[in-house]
Amino acid sequence: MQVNGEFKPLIVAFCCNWCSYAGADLAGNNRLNYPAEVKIIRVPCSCRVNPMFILRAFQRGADGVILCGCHPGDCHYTSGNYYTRRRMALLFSMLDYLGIEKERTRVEWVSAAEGAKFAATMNDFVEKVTALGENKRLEDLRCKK
Amino acid sequence: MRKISLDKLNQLFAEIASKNSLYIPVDTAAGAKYEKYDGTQTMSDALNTTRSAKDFFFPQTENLVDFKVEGKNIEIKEPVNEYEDFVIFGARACDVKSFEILDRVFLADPVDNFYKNRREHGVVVSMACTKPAETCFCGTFGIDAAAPAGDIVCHKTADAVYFDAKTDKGAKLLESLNALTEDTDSAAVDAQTAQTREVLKKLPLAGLDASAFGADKTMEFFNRPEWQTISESCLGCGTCTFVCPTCQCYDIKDFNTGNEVKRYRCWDSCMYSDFTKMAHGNIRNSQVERFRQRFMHKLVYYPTNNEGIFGCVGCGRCMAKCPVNMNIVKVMRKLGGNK
Amino acid sequence: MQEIKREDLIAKAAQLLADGTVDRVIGWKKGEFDYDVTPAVFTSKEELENEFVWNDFCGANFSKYLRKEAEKTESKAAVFLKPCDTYSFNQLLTEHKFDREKVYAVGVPCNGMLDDSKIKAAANGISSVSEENGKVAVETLYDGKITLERNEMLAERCVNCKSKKHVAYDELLGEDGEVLDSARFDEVAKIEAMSADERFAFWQNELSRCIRCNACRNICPACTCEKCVFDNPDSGVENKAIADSFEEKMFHIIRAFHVVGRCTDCGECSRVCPQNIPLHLLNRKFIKDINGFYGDYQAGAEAGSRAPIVDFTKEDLEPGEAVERGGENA
Amino acid sequence: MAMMNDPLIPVIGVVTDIRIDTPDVKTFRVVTPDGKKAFDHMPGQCAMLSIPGVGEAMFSITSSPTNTEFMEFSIKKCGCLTQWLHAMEVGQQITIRGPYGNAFPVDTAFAGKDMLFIAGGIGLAPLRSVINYCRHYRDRYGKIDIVYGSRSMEDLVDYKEIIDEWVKDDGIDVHLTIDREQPEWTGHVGFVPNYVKELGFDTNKTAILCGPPIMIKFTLAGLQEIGFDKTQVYTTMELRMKCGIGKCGRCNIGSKYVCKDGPVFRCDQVDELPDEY
Amino acid sequence: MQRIGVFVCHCGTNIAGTIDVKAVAEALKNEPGVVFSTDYQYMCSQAGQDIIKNAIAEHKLTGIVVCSCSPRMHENTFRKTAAAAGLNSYMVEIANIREQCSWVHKEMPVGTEKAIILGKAAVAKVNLNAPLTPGESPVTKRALVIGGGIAGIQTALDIADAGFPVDIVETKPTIGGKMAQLDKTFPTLDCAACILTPKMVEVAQHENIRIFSYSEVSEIKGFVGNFDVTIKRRARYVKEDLCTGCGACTEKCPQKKVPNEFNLGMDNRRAIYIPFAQAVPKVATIDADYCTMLKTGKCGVCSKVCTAGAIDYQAKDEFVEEKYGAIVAATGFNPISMDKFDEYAYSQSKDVITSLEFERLTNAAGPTAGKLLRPSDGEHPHTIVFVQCVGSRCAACAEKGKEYCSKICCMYTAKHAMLTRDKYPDTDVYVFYIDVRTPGKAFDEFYRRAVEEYGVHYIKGMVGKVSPEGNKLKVQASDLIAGKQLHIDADLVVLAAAIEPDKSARPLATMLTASMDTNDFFTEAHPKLRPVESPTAGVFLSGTCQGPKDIPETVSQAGAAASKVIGLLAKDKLTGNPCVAHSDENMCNGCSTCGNVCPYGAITYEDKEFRMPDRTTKMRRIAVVNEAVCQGCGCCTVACMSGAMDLKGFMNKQIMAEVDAICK
Repeated sequence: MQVNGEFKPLIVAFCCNWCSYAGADLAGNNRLNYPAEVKIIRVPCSCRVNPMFILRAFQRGADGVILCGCHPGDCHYTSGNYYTRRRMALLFSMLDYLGIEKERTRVEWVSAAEGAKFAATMNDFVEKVTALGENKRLEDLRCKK
Repeated sequence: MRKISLDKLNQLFAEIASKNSLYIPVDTAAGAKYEKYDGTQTMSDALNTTRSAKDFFFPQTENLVDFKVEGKNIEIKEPVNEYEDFVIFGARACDVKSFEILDRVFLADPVDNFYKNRREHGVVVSMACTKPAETCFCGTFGIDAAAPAGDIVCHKTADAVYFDAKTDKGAKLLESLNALTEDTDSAAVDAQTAQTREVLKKLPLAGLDASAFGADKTMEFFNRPEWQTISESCLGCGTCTFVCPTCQCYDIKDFNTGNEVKRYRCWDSCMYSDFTKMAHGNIRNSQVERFRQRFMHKLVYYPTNNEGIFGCVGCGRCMAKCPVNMNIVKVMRKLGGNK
Repeated sequence: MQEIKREDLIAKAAQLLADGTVDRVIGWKKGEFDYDVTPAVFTSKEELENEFVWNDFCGANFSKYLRKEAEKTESKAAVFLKPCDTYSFNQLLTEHKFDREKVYAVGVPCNGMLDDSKIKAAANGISSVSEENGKVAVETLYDGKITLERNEMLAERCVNCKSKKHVAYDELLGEDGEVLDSARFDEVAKIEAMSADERFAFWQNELSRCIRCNACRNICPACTCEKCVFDNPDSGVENKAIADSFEEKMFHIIRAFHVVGRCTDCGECSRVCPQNIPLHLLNRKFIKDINGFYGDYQAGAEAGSRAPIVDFTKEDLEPGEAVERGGENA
Repeated sequence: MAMMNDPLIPVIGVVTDIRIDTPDVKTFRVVTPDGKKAFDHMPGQCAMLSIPGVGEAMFSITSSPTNTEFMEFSIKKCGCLTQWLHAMEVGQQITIRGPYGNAFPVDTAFAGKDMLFIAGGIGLAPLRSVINYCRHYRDRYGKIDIVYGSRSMEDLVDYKEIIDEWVKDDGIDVHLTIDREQPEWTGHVGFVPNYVKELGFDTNKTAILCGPPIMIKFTLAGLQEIGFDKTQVYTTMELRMKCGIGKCGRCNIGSKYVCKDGPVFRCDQVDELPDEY
Repeated sequence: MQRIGVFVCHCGTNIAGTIDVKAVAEALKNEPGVVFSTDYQYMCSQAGQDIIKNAIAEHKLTGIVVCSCSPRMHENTFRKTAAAAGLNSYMVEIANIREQCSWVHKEMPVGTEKAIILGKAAVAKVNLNAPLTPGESPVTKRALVIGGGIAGIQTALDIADAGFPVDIVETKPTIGGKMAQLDKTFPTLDCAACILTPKMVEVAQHENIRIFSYSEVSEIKGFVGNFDVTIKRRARYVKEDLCTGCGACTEKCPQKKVPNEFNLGMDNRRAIYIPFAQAVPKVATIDADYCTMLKTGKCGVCSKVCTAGAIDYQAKDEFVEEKYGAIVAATGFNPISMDKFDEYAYSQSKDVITSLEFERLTNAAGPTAGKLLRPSDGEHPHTIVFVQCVGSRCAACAEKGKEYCSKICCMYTAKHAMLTRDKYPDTDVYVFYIDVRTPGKAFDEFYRRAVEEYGVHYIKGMVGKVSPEGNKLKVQASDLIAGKQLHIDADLVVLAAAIEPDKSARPLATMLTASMDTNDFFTEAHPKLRPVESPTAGVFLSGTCQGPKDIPETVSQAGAAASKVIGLLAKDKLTGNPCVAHSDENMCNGCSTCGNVCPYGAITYEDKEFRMPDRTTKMRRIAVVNEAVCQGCGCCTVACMSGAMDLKGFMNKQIMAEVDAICK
């Protein structure tokens, strides 16, 4: 999205309820800033994130999609994030294979105690996506404003 | 009749393209396809394009209308379509015939204006066939591949292309190209036509006979037990319908972009399991019923409603593209007594 | 040239019908042209003798027919399986897609199948195709007889045949072969080696041809859903036509993702695509990645095996690393 | 620049009144935003209603053409769109296009005839238009009999209009029935096909039949039993209509297109169609 | 179509300070389904909740969106509010506009815009919400306490006193934990054993408590109210029910050279042993690693001297399976290893010891019978240097030590220094510290006494190096206040080693599916409001497994955990989480992929007969979810390619609606 001639990326962050969403809350508790372009969607576990959601976000105008889950081994559901890790490794590799910028997707493990990491991750991700510019390769022209 | 030497053909394309959008068949890795002429392409010699030419008038998807919904209110935003004049160059006899078949559907009352507008803005320049393929059987439906219909009919020989305008629209276009073409007699064309007709007679499917089918034979064919066995191999994909020049089933769907609702029309296939699924159930639940519908439509229902004209033009695309090689020829052989 | 002769297959089928082992046989039926072969069900010796065909064009995978037949009655159906077909067979068993008791599987050795589109590209107006001294002889309407190299006319999946070994059967005709060390990932590696822009351009060009006819899906042995998400208005991702180039990507990415770890690389998707989109290169990318990331895995090699996508280790690589590695894994 | 003005492009309708008929049937009154009737129609014709983003569906127009102020649609909740329609409130805009299909031959074949209307459940919706048309032009028709049945008293559509108006009209006999006994019900109990046979009408009537397929099947058989000929019986098949203009490829039964040749068929015509309905 | 009410909370200025709440309420008014929208100071207050309740009644709302703080904070509050007004609790969605908006963004326009979008996403979701009813499951009225230290003991006693049976699983042969090893306790200086052992005895005698000592938990299945736990009882080769604890065997055992872990290896014990005199259960244990009989088959002395016939060389590990309604983790702590702190010469000199070793050296039951003697030569040390924060607060050297403060070291070092000076006034005591932290009742007074009354030399600064030279330890340190380097010849150096969670905690956390922080301390459900509960339902935290704490804190947390357990066990039935997976049988193709990924084994398959549209029937294999076992992670929903499997409350469509709303 262009705001006053400046590109502001739209970032969808899927956060697992137990670690990363809490980590994001902690970033808030600690008043750690990160860009407002990041919008969080709460999911019970990172393994709830269907590749279709990620593509859907790009279709609807997202410029970057990030999944945050508990650190491997810490999954509230024991093993959900392990599956996430495999699924996303394969999916992201495929997107890269299709020539879609790999910087637009990311998986990051953020615990409930890592408010600072959450904020830092988001700052970094937004910065990287901003540098890439608008998502052109997975856009749906019908959804353009 | 006008002619142009083959080496000047691209000049002619450039001339047409300077005023109208010009589409010519171009060779690609996936077979020939129509491309908008941009001065770089050369015309394909392939017999036919992989996809049919129906897209020009009945595209796979088209936006019908947009709605803006706000609270309880709806705003209708009709698309303001600027239809540009365009020229299709090199359509074969079968595809040109398919336009007539589609016309009888879309231009029948109530007229489909999307189709009508495109039809009015398009000039069809057809190309006579010289080397029909083994899968061709247009003759079965009374189509002469050597002498197609069209606004302008072309014949391509070893060194020249001959033009014969058949309609006012065609004449107007041909006249605008007078500077590039020269007047000629029809001798070369006649010779080619005669030669092609000889080839057509020898095609493997030349003897395929459709006379067993036709108008008012619904009850004769509908309950034939053979439908069960021949439909057995059908996978229920839509390949045949999508490459078919005369299939015109469509669906109307809404797409909510988040800001507005786009209502679009897209191709649908009577081979799909949920094609006839509506709120109150599905009337064609099994593949055999759907399979029967497609072929009955082409061979019986359409002729019934259209003075005996068949809904198939024998282009052979379905023969080439069916994943399991099931096609209308096999149906006609099985049910129509063709051996 | 196939080692086993048509007569041998007919004899086997007739015997199975005669001794009551089965009451129908799934096989190939001849059509209008030599290359025109359709899967069909045969129930008598006469039918077999009149219409059964076994030649270089019997590429079709019988998975869909096998499932349909196995559901029909309590009696058994026989099916002929080429080595590659047996992988699909096992994979279907893994997913409980048919009752093994209802199928009698006859393994047939295969020397590779020809791609009729390659022959059509080389010969105009084909009146017959036959085998002559290991070459493909084509009689044409316009250019007389043309002789083509068999190797050059082989279907892509047969050029890169992964196995001549049958991994499942009740009975095997002829000699069994070996799992081959094929170069099937070379093409994937070639694409991986391109720049991101080139890759995008490549796939944009390929996928933009898609007409969403569903041939790839409907032939795919792994596509076994009761209702595909793309057909289901309630799924939220229903996608009937390519109304935007996004949708073709969505469809093919998700379709490939849904068969991750289940795709046996049978190549049917590419074979049936009316637009010649190399869809197998999507599936093979996933297979190559699985092999590189998690160790070699061949879907269907063993019935009941657990695919890497539904498994994990605590030391798996991170998605970020996976992307960085890209094509580097062997 | 051309506005398309295509038959597939709807106009806006405003829902000005919603009546709850039964637990799963509501009747919606629809006018254009400037308060007029969206278009004229004849009894038996249908209109395509839609909520953008949800979908389109075909409904028979319940109100009589003689009502020049508005149209009414009695709609049973059964799918996604109807669920949305049922959730509407007054003032909601929808889209509407039509009219589609042929109509009952009210001015030709029906003229001067004794009429027998037989409906089951929501099947009354298409007939209400004809019934009220006949009531409006009462002198053009002979005696009118209406047999209407439903699962229960609560499931009788338009019960109020039936009781307050139809029953009181001269020359109209209304025969109501419900499937199962109910304490507060004093009328007939039993299924429509049996009731029709019990009532045993004169065979000089023209019958119009509308309801669930199973009811139509048995009632038609019943009518034939008491001496009716299929040429005297009409029915409507609007459930088969999809695009409304006979082009999308779904509505055909053999070579007949319900959108164009129907939805109203005489039962002997139906016999000529292949068994695909 | 829903009728949605939107309630935007100001949270005082927490939200309203950065977000134009009125604008948010106004903007959301026009969203599909929204029929009412308002804002209020504190939505979670009684008055705020009343606004919601009234609006539900007045506007016949079918769903509500509260734009407020994190759902982790008040989702439950508002669910209860909705329920009180007759609305299904799961028709409530929270837009987190505080933690994830107003607190992280500074500018009003930016925050407001984002808050509106978050609100729209919540509205989009509620539009697709369906009322959910939690399933019910019975509660097994028995608790399991893992760890038998003071935390576990206190929790077990409190639960048992309330009338519920409790099992304690302790890996050591005796309960008592670290506290049993301590000498005196700060700041009151009462003797640890004197206050602990009566509790241990009480545990042993309590009719509601069973002790599984020398045991560990090997498997945990199930869920809150219905855990199935397998306990491995390691073979101790002594029959617990026969052993009288007379100790004859431990005196006669010929294998005398076994390092005594109770005294941290500073002396030896026998191969058959009772850890200490007051051990509970007071039962001998044979250390299989050292027992000659078990290793070579030759000896059998203990068996001969045991008049009770309790020795059983044939004993094997046993597995006990038991059902529990609640599980309390009380796995405790250990001092970290000093391996990485070689600058203090811990590995080079026996006279460099940890504080816990110092505890044993001063304890009457310790290796020196309570006399403070140097481990190297048994001489009385005259100069003792205490080094604080060894491995604690190690932000710069995270790989060596811990970032956190171990909390107890300041106080026990003060205690050690004070007691040394009290008993041995001729000893010079130096304490090197970074800060002295004494925030507890009577803590600072205690520390001041050490400095002022007992003349302990407190020096702000760190010890750089300790080098053994002859029988002295050369201590190089800096005095930050005086700004000079110090060189002290010490006889004994005591390191206040950081504490870390016991190594058994991590595998336990995995079995419990309880989350941990990066330091392996268990994470609490909420750091402030639910400090004794794990986020995993039915799992509670007691003592230092949750974070460093001293004895009084541990005991109070232990009691708190017990009261939570009692609250749980007092219920006859539990209402489950209704946000569970559900398979649409019409879509399911029975491929078994979902079952492969389910961490709880909640998915089974069955053959079911379906009516086909053409009136035939067909048997099809379909997945069935056990809703009581499903925990709602949603892993199966992604594994399912046909989209048959969906997660209630987080349906595919709902999440996509949120995506759409955000990307709009």
